[in-house]
Amino acid sequence: MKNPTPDQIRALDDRAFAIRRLCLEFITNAGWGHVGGSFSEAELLACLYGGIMNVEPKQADDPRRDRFILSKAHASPALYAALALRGFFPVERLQTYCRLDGLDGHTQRGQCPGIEYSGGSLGTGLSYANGVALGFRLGDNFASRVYCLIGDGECNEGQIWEAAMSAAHYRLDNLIAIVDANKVMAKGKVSELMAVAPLADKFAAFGWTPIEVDGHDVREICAAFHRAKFLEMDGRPVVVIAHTVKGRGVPEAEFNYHWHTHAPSPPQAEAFLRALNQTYGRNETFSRPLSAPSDGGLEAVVTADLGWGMIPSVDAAYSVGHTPGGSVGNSL
Amino acid sequence: MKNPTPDQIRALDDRAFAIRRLCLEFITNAGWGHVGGSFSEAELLACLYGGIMNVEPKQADDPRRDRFILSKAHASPALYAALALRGFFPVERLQTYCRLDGLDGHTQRGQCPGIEYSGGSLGTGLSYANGVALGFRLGDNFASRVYCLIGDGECNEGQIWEAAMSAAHYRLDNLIAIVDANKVMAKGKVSELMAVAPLADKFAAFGWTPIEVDGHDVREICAAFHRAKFLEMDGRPVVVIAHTVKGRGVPEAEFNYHWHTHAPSPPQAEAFLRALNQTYGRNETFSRPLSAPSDGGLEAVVTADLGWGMIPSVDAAYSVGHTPGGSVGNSL
Amino acid sequence: MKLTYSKKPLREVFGETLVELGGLHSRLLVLDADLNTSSRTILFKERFPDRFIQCGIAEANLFGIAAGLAAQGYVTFPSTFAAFAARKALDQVYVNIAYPCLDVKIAGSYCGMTATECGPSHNCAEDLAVMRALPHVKVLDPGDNRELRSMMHVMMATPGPVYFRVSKVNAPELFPDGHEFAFGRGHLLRQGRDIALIGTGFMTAVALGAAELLDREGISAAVAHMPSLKPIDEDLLGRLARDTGALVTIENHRIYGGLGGAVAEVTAREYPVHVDAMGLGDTVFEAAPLQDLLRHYQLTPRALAARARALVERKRKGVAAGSRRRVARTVITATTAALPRTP
Amino acid sequence: MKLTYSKKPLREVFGETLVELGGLHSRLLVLDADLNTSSRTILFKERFPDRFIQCGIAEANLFGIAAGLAAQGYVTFPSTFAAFAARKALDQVYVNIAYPCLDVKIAGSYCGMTATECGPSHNCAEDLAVMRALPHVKVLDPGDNRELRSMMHVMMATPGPVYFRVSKVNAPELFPDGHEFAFGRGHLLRQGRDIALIGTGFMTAVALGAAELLDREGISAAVAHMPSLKPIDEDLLGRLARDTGALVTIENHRIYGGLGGAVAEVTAREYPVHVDAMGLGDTVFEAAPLQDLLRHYQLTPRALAARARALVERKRKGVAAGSRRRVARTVITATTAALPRTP
Ligand SMILES: Cc1ncc(C[n+]2csc(CCOP(=O)(O)OP(=O)(O)O)c2C)c(N)n1
Ligand SMILES: Cc1ncc(C[n+]2csc(CCOP(=O)(O)OP(=O)(O)O)c2C)c(N)n1
Ligand SMILES: [Mg+2]
Ligand SMILES: [Mg+2]
Repeated sequence: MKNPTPDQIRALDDRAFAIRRLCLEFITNAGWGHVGGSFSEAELLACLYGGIMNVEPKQADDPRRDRFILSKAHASPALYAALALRGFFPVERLQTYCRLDGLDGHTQRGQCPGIEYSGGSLGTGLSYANGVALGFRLGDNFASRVYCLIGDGECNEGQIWEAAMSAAHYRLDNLIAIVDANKVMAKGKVSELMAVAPLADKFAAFGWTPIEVDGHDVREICAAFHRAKFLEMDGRPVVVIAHTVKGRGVPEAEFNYHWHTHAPSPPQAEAFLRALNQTYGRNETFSRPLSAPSDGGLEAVVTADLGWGMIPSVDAAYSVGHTPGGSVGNSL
Repeated sequence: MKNPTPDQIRALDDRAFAIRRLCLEFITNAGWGHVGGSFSEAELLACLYGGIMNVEPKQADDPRRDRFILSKAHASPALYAALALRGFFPVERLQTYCRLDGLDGHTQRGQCPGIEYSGGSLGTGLSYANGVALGFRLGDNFASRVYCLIGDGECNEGQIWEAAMSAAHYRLDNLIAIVDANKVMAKGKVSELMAVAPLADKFAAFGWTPIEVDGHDVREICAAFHRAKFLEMDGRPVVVIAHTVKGRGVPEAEFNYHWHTHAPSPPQAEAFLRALNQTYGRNETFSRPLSAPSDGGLEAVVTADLGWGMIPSVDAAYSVGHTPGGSVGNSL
Repeated sequence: MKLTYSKKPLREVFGETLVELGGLHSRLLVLDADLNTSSRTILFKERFPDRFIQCGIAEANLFGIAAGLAAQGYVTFPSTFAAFAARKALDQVYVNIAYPCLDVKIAGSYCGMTATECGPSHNCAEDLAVMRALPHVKVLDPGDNRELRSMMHVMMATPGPVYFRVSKVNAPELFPDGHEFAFGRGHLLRQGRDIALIGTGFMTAVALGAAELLDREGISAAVAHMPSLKPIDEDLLGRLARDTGALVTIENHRIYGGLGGAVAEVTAREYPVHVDAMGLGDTVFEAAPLQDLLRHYQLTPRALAARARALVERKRKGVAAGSRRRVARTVITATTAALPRTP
Repeated sequence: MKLTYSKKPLREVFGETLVELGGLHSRLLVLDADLNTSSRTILFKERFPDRFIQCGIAEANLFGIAAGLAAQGYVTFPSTFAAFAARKALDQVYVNIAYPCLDVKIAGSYCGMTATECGPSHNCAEDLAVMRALPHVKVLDPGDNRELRSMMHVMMATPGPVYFRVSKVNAPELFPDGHEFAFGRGHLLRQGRDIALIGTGFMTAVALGAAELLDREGISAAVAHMPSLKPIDEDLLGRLARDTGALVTIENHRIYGGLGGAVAEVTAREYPVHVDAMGLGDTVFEAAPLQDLLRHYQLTPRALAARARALVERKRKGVAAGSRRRVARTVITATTAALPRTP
């Protein structure tokens, strides 16, 4: 997909929109999740799972598939949505997000098809991707590539630079890093809290070829990955620095760290969807009713066992709204 | 000391020679220690403790003193020697190196005057130096500087880059990093095991001003530190990248990773001193007889208690040569 | 004994007490690693912006900087999630703080299972064991808001490193106004003859609930609260062991080396009695709301009462001293544990 | 029973066995962090250069890479000093290896006090407690060369993460040729009635020495060796507890959560008896040769015999079950612990 056709472009944009809509839906129903970082990576994932990566749900275990490592694993919602949309598992399963026996709040390897990496501790993914890339080479697998998506705040972690150093040292040109450079970390702007700029210079000094793109323009994204493949015989690993907007698509959430980790209430989610429809000129709706769960926390558990007071049952609890003790559930 | 006089230069070179000679002596007598990294940093320490740093043995606790953080703390011998030569404690005390109640194999804060930092785990010192520099600023101490010496292999550690990032972010121009770029790490060449080049570019991309010098030329070293002071109002921290030779002064040990961590036997130490004398055109001798200790290890301890066999007593053990079980003591 | 649960989560008290202490001690600094609204150090940041240091998402650097500052005579409170203090930056906590015994007070928030929906990567069910094994570090898990506040005042008055747990849980009010925390002191919250239930942190509430259930069936259970894991109240443990002859511990932690381990170490050395340890087995806490985790991993009053009842029966039948029969343990096998070796 | 001490340090056997296993298993990889001549992975590197991966001085990266490779179906042996596995890269060991239960075998060399002259920064007297607290990880400390070799064969045949200790110590020959290691199995090396001495790793030699000393004064001490800390041999511990009524553990580790802790957890749950734990107290091992450390920290046959004797006397006087008198503990206060708060 060096130059995607207008149809392909539309399909990719549709996919990105669907990712955002699904995220909104199941984050709201879970009462927990990372909206900002999921929205900023939506086009990247749409492209990766919409044509760039060699993955096939029917052969989810094919050793020659490409691998995707979400190092910024808190933004798992967009990945789950992308996988479901690509047919790795039923869209229904998204509703199990953050429930017992459901999809993990971060990602858990092997928990469902397509999840390659147990993540959540920032800074760890690129090292793991180094191992995957070395494994391909040792196993004479020259077909597969490993893509690793990291956050810009995550680039504070020294381990990213250890991994950058070793990838260059081992000339891992089958490894492609992507930085979701959305300018915001958990509690504020990257430039204010702990600046990482100039990222391209840093990666270049660490022996990589940086390519900077507009991370919301699927055309630019596809061109960048095409160029990455073209460059890879060079021996220098390629990093795609995708300039993005945290919370992209919902003006209230854009570059707003409050929406780094926060689940919208059902009315907020409706408003967010309206905003998304407006931004992208659509008119879509949620596919199911929204309801925020509550977590009665310690009090509910103790009180229920003792038969004191009115305690909602476990199952019912998902649809009752906040119990008095329940400031626990919906914000990191 | 922008331009040290010929006398000053001679004094600094003398000091560097004395550091090497003393290291050789007490490393041999301890049967343990890092020759290579102590020799490569000798001129750097000679300059720092011979005029660059504002430290005064009589006021070793003066809050407005400069601080020195040896992040590559395995090269403590040269630091101990430099401190003893500067009068922080009697030269005699060097003989306690690696003995119970003696000087630590790495460095231990407060163990003796002048040691500011408990080190040994590579990668940790520059963060600590960040804290010290921030502390100066918070305490309205604009007089003090903190110097932090790191290894080139140590630059593999991601934490170095975390600390580089935060020093630039906080514009810690009262912090001066020095890299002892001696091209060798513990088990081989840095360029082969895990390359860190180009170091100047890396630091520059992390927001620092790099200055590259010949780390064995005291004139260049002094000029670099002078320039560092001159530049410091810039807001960018300065890193002095000192190109050095691991094991410098003893041809057999130069760039030879075998001498990264290995104590010479007494005859080897004599040969090394002859080589040093030749390199630097001197004719010095050790100030005491040399004797390699032995460590009888587990066997000695168990057997002694049981009254079996001939086991040297603890004190005598230091001068008996290797017991059969004793492959423990003299190499990391 | 019906408990009142505070509307204010422990972490809020943590943030407020930092502000309070900040007003009293000008050399107190707070350091953050991009989690200040979660940990509530934001309150300190807003009040004392000049004494708040943001270190970004770099926990190794966080603790190194905190140590360097402490070496300059500051008392530093670096704060991050328990997982990143006890795992990600453990070497820095050890080398830079514990070993030189610097004045650094480490708050591990989101401790144990209280990272809830974050799942296994964030839940940290090993911090107590890890920190207990370090030298010079005092290890604390407060049971209610007043205790946390008092604890922070006490640590501020005591030089040396401390690790203490914080969470977003609304804890029950265990103690009245004026309650004073002391290192190495536990608290007998309820008298009992047949067995003693020992909790730490907010899990003590579960022990109190279980004692109530046991009481209804005629079993007299003492309840002790152990906010100080290291040092631990050896006298109180000895007394409980002697008076009841059987202990059950409950903790928000894996059952290796935490509260259960600390209690067993002491009783085995001083006064051997049965100690049944409840907590997480050899697995991870999955992602879910707290109430579901407590129930799924059987850390409820009912489950604790059942374990206590079994132990009391064993004791009554006189088999306690010699039985080879095992008390069932909560060892839940992880789903991931059986993953095959395929690429 | 006079022991023969091997001329070959444990680490040499580690390196040789890696070569041996490398010949048998083409998917075995060895990873290093600039310590290959110390750890002796150099032997593997020389024999199988293509399956040896140098990661530089970057332990977090080391374990991350090992995990990524394991996910591709390799069995990886990342190796570094115990300090850097159990402290520096603990989060990576947890998140990337323990939690997803990958096939990674972690050798922690220079364990406990065996970093000797390196001093407190390198000595790692907490690795057993730390690793025991992680989920899914088996924790091992071999007692002699044959056991280490067998252990490595067994772990190669068993999927999942393992942490095992290696050192440069010349261990005594505890076992004959053909000795087979098994997870969760301990070994009774010497029968005894009055007390049982329990060791792990090379410290079992100290226990054997102490038993000999006790024998000379008419005290019959059993000696058990526990190479597998997790899982641990609960049956053997139960038998020893029942048969002798008093245990002393000795380990190259701090006394919180290691062998002593593991034994106390089991006996307290199953068969409460006195367990006196010997090891390092709440401090660090200073820099010195091994023989001096063993003597200074009182980890010698004589010191162990003294502690055992005291416990046997206590038992004989019948005070074991009720005494509030304390057995003296080896808690050596660190010199650094009292450093003032001055800048
Ligand atoms: C090691 C670690 N420290 C802290 C956190 C908590 N945390 C989760 S997301 C986040 C901010 C991430 O920012 P960024 O990498 O920019 O991601 P994005 O903006 O794409 O969400 C933080 C601090 C974590 N998950 N891991
Ligand atoms: C975290 C950590 N990993 C490994 C070691 C073991 N080690 C001690 S010195 C050394 C090599 C250091 O090389 P370099 O930084 O280049 O120092 P120099 O050449 O000046 O001796 C290594 C790997 C250590 N001390 N700390
Ligand atoms: Mg971001
Ligand atoms: Mg070097």
